[in-house]
Amino acid sequence: MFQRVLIANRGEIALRVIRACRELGIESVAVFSEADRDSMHVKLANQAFCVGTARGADSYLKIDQIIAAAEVAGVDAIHPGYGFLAENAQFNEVCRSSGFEFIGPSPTAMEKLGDKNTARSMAIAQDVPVVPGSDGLIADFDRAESVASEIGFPVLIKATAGGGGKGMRVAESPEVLKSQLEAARNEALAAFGNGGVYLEKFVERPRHIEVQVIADSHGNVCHLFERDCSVQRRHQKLVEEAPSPDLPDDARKAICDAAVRMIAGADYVGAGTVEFIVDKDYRFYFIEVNARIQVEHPVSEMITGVDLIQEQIRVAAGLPLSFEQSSLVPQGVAIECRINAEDPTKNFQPCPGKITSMFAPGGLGVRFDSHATTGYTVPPYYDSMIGKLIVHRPTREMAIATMKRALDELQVEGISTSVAFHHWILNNEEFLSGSVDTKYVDRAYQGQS
Amino acid sequence: MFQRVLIANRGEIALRVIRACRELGIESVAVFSEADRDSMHVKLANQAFCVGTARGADSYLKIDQIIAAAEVAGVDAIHPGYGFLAENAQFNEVCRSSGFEFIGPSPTAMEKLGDKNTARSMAIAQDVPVVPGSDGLIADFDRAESVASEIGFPVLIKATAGGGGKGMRVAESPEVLKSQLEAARNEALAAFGNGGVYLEKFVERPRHIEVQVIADSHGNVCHLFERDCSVQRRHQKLVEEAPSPDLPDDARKAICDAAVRMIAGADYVGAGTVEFIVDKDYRFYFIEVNARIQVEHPVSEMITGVDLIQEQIRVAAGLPLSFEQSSLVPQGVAIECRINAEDPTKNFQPCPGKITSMFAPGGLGVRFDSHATTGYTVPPYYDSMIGKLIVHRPTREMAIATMKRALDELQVEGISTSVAFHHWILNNEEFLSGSVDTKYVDRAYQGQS
Amino acid sequence: MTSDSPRGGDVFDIDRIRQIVELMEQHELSEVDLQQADDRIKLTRGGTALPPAMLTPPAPVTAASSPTPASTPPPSTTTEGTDAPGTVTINSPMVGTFYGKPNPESKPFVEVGQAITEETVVCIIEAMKVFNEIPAECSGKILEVLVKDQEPVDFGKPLFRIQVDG
Amino acid sequence: MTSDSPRGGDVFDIDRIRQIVELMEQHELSEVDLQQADDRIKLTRGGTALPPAMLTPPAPVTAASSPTPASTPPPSTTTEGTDAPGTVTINSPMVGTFYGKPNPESKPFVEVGQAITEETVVCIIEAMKVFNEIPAECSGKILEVLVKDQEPVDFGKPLFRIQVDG
Repeated sequence: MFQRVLIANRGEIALRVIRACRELGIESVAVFSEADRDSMHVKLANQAFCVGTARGADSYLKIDQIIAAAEVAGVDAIHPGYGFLAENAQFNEVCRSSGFEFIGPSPTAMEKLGDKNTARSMAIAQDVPVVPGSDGLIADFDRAESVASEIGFPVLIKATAGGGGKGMRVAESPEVLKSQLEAARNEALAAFGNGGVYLEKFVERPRHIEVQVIADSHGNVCHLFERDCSVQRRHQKLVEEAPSPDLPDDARKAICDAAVRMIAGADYVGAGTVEFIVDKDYRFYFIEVNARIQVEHPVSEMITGVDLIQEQIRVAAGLPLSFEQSSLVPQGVAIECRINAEDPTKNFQPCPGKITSMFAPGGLGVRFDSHATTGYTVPPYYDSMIGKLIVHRPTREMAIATMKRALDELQVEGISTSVAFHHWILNNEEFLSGSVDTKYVDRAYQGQS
Repeated sequence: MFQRVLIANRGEIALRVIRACRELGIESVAVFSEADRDSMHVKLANQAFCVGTARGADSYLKIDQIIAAAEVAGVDAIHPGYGFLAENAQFNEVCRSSGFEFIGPSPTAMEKLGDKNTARSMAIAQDVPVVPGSDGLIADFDRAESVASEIGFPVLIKATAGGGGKGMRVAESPEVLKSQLEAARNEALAAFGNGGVYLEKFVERPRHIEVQVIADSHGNVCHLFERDCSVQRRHQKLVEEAPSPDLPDDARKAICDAAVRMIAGADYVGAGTVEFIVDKDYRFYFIEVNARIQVEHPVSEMITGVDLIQEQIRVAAGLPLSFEQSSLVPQGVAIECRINAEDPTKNFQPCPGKITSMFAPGGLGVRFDSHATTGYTVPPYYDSMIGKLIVHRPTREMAIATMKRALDELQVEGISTSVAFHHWILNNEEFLSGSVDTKYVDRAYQGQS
Repeated sequence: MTSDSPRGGDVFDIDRIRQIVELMEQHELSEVDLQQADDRIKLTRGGTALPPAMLTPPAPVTAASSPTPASTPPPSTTTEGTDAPGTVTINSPMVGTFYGKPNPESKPFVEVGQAITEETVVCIIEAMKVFNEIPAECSGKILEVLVKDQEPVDFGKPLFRIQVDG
Repeated sequence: MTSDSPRGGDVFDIDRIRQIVELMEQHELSEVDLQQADDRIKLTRGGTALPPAMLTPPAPVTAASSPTPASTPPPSTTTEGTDAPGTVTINSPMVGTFYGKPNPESKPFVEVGQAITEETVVCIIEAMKVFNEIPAECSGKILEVLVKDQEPVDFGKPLFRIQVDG
């Protein structure tokens, strides 16, 4: 097993990895920007190195500085967390060539799955259902027209290098196809330096259901069941839960098996998430693979009892998974609310600043993963998430009741948080009935408290 | 169901009851002393009433003031928590005669079980094994001598009204019987105004194992399995866990069944704990019943998923238990460490004062129940517990690893805490092997960190 | 709290402490914390740094029915920092319901401007069906009635502001 | 990281405290916390402290090898509060290992008392097998070498204290 691991990240995920390291008896090494000098991950790590100034591009994205810190600290491996360099195949490569294990899949697997178009072909090869569409990039408008008429309108135009909704356009009818195609191309070019786009059937009222998977280097691939992440605002997840509130057992089995096939066919070692969209008839279509740990991994941990970060580290060290698929029996219902330093009544505008007073909720069934505390200043340079409030109770009804009281209990003074939104959604009929689709929040929420 | 409940307590247990009320949609009414004006239970309750000055005798023990607050607030019921008035049959009686449901057993049941001697007779009647000894009070020395020679030395002399080790003496041999008998009588008289004592066989190296029980008014009596509370210092519990680390399944079934028989035979409604001592051959002997919720109830909640405070409120309102015995399947291992404002290196001397900075641990498997936060001043007037750190993991080994890292993570500045003791015990061979008896800490711990 | 109390002898130098306090007041410092080896001077103004027990509590003027005569602080402790000198408050000695009149029809026990003696009954507080007459316990003039009739009051709640004699 | 520690002596010196308080007031400081070994002076004014992001960071003197010339604050920001005027520190522009000498046998690049120009190479920082020569980027005199040979340094770590010319 590793003796020492460097965590190339900040905030709650850096803390999360430090916790896993401590429980495994591994020393943790933090890196930080000048803006994070007093941050909790710096306090709790065994060692910490400043790698640059505040802006992410000047610190957490500085591959040379992070590798230099790894060398000076003499670590065995590097955990990238999520965001920043987590899906950067070049960083992955540099870590390994510098003699550090990268806690994640190989650069090749990362690259292949990272390209939506390649990933789609892999899915088809593994008999994993995909949204009908252009198998490959759209060369020109003629090709777009023929594909669109073949699969039928409305069609979705997506950037092959895309993510987070950028370079994505819906063409409702043939009339707007050309204009939307060009819009998507330009946006993709600007955002990713790659204007390649493809077409697919636009699924109406889709739900976002993803499957947590983890694979070791001994050929074991296990899933930790699904997460429903349909509560999104502009493609940003706000609430996640496991299991899905509305998925028949046969559909659950089919989607989890499909995810395992996808990963088993990708020569993949580590934790990953296979994302699907699911229509009202529970037909599911592969969307993409996230070749990293995700923000919402705790809900899967809660219902299975498996520590996903510890398992990531184990498999990266060449050990087999500590469990077998058959030993996993999901228990109860887990829900996560992302607590962001944002004002939901002001269009979720970020509001960094000093937390003058904070009380973390406790009690039965409550888990609060956060690096924030009284006196902590939320810097303006990074994403606005200051914590994840997770509950785990025997039933969904109980879980919702526990989440409501934990949100009431959470006191954060000095900045605004997204708590008001969470109260709204937890009292929302659509949410309670489990029928929220990924566009619902954008349709229904206008800053109500 | 109740609309509004008054909580006649303070600190973490007041918070615990408020949490249960919120999840049940019940309004909570707090009472507080002038020393607790800024306390968290006052902030989180729907209403709060100051009932007196700092000393417990002038506030939390003022029955008339608490009842007056209940009348002014118009509550339906009163939850006594633990300590203070929780086992005061007179308060119980006054609550009911004033028209408020008392959340706990009837005054009669409380009184009968509260008297060790009566409780012992009830145990014998229910075929629950008791420590061999004088069935009844010891009138004089001659009676003591005959009983002692009959059951054999060493013998334990206990006050019938006793508790917390007061009025308790061991006589190793006939020579010291007289002196120890008088010492016990005098101590009991001073402490409880009742010099009645009885004799029993002194069990060497006993382990303290207790069974959580709860009964409704529909004749249902269920147990939530056992807790091992053998880690004690001078009869004060410091660490509790469920299930017991060393108890064969047949012994577990026998002890849990005995506890249910005891409560079923006591015309009892509410939560209670039946305490036993267990010898090295897993023979168990009834000690006493605590007719209230206990500090360590969370470990039983963690392994069963049952919210004990919510169930207390349900059964007090006349509703049946929300579960059946057969539906309870214990999951994993839970451990609780009591975090006290005490300095273990200075003989656990209490150290109240201002918490200048505090960080509450989080992450997978961690529950922290505490009313303390940055800026909170621990008053010198009450017990020194500032929080309960509870972990729940699939195995005992994992639970211990998680507890260690959570203790590392818990940061309390400005006052000393018992954390150093917990690190010692969690690394202690006897503890790891599950063979700690109730005297072990007194024998082995001299303030090591 | 023991950690707040200096141990070294010359740390108790009143002159120095007075000078520091003057500095704090004059410059609105909220806290001064000086330590050297075991010596430490920590002074805090306002805020919550003082343990509640050390704050001047809104304490009851002793009343016949006071639940805690033993623990009742001297009347001087009811002087409020913001008040003009010579004014005190009469605080509730118990939890209950405040009645300003003996019965709905009659006029109040006392009214603003009225002179009172220590024996003057200023109100009734009803608790557990018992109507407790609350004597002023100080002599002077009623400046203000601080609660409404039939308002619930808790322990230490200020009821009247009094201009004391002399 | 904080380098403003009292020059030993009696931390209870009222004149010094007054000076500090006046400094705090005229400079709108919210808190001063000075400590050295067991000695400590901590003064707080009003409510909240400034967010770290707004505090002047220990920033690198621009060096050719600086990873962040764009975001490098002006040299003045490396002046340290309690230093005599005209002194600055040369801070590490990168994470790596500090070498005071070109090789183990030879003598140090610079020594205390030595005059330097902006081009003077003051040390080497080795990172990822690359030996980066660090120029002074300011002219003056070496007052102090702040790190030991072959000591690991991170970004912004003060390496030398310099008495600047003029």
